[in-house]
Amino acid sequence: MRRGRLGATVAEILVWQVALSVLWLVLISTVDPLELFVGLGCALVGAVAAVAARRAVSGR
Amino acid sequence: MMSVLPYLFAGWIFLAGCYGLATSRHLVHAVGCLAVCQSSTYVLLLAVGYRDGGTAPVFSDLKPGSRPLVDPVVQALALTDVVVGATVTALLLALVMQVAKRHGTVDPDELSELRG
Amino acid sequence: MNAWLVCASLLLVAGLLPVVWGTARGPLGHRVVAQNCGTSVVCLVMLLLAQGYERPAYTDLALVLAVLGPVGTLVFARLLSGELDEEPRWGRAVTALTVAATAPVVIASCAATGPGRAAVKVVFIGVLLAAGNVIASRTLSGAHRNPTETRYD
Amino acid sequence: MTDTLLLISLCAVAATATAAVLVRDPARQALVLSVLGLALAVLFTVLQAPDVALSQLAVGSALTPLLILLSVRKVRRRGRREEDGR
Amino acid sequence: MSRRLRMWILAVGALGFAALFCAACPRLPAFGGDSHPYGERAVRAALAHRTANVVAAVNFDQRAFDTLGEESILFASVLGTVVLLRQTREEREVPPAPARVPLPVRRYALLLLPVALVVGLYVVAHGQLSPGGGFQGGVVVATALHLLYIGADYRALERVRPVGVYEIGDAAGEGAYLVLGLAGLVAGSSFLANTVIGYGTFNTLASGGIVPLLNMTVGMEVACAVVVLLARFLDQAVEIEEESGR
Repeated sequence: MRRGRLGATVAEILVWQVALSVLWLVLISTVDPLELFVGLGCALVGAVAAVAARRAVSGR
Repeated sequence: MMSVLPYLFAGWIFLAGCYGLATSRHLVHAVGCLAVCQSSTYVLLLAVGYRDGGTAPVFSDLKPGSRPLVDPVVQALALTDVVVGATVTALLLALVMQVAKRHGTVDPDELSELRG
Repeated sequence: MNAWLVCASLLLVAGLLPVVWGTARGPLGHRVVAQNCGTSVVCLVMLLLAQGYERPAYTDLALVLAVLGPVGTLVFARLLSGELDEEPRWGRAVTALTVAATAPVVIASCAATGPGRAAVKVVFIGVLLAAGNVIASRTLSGAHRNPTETRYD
Repeated sequence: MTDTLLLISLCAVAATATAAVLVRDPARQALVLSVLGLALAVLFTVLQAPDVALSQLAVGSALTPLLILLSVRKVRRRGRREEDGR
Repeated sequence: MSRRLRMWILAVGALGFAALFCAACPRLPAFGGDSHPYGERAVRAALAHRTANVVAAVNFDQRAFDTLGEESILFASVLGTVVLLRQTREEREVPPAPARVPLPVRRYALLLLPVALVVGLYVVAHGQLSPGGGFQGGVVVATALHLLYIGADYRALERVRPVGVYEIGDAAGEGAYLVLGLAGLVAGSSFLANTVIGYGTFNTLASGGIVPLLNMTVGMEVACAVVVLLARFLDQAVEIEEESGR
């Protein structure tokens, strides 16, 4: 079961990261490789925070 | 008249803040009045730096030199002022909590009598 | 005569001054609803000023306000839940009015910015603002239905 | 046009500041202070200072009210216990 | 010092201030005037270092030392709050009661938390391009974290936010700012000089040399400082109770 939960968590983080990267694309004005790289990093931070928050609230 | 008006507004806000500070009966209310006093300095600083028809000195969406600019140095000062104002407010509120814990009251008038 | 700035000043006079009046007087329930409405009015004014001054960079202001404004109102609803006495009759109407006012402003500034990511950004700000406004006002009315409950911590 | 906009935002800031001072209850004053933050943000945008307006929005809309309300809650809780104790 | 006497002193002081202030105002440069000597020089210096946001250039490039002072004020204020609001002997820690928050608010808070976090990081990252910077972004990030307290209850927030890490982050931000300053010294020019790193191309994320790096350290420090500040206030207001004995 442990591996299943880990897979679910990673999948959720990836979903959040994709969504937040799209949000980053909407926010920035000029698109260049460095912006995308920084955007993916920030989206990853946001995704991890989102999953941790949901986990903390649901009490698991 | 228009050339002096914003400065007079800043003076009015400062006086209002001082009045509240002097006549406050609750220390947290006094900290709020101090924040009002502080906001008068933002208004005065930015009014000094304004230029008619000027725009913000931020070139992310503007070609440098295409439009007259407002003074950025004053904005940097006001920015620092806002941040320090927030931290000072937090420290003062922590002090108010200590006063309430030590003396059991937050009314400045009662506090002065406790010294006896 | 910049039409955007005229709309911005009209919205300021019609929106912000009543909000200041509503926040300074009356029962606590009215004041928090007025503050919630104030957030939306100022966010819309920011969008209009961004168009009026032809500075797309100013939309970041409206973005941060659309994110943090409703959070401020939720803070009030959460920490003053014990004292929120009765919600004003016109509470729902004011929220509906502000959400209704969001639509034309967002559509107008989208039309002005033309197709592209900037327009999507403005739409995102409008959606965020409207959602925050509705959630905050529902929390305020929700807080009245069970004020006798134990204090939230 | 910008003069009338400037006048309106200056009057809004002055009115809100005066209201913030005249409201005696700290919890209600936190509400008026958050509206004062909004009015100041509009004034700073009219004075073409987006950075200052952004920091005033970030600090004034959620942080300061939260700090004030938490300290009011702590001070009031202590006060109420004093009455019960006496 | 009766209250009436204090009112009189206030009235005299206010009238004196008003009179002097009204006398001084006409001497100030007319509102909206065109003489801004420092402004033009600041814009020229910022463009020389290819920093698009001149306010960030003034804050982190031309007056970086003053910003170091302001960072220390922030650090000292958080330190003071932590010392003042610590739990004293006669206080006991009560676990916060789980709060009942309506479902839409909880879902809204959980949805808004990552969005607010990314918006805050966007404001920090583009500090030297568009309006924004380390301070504003840091406060937005810190407020985003506290959506958990608003969306759920203090227990959920405490589970996600270990205060020790943020205290270290606060100190690390201040330390990183100093190290970047020393890098200028080591590279042969002066402390906090913007000559160490190339200025990159104008209006891109890597432009402005040291400005974006200083922005990031300030963003980290302000975010961690505000989280620690709010943690102390929340502990006092929600958790720490007086001993009922007194």
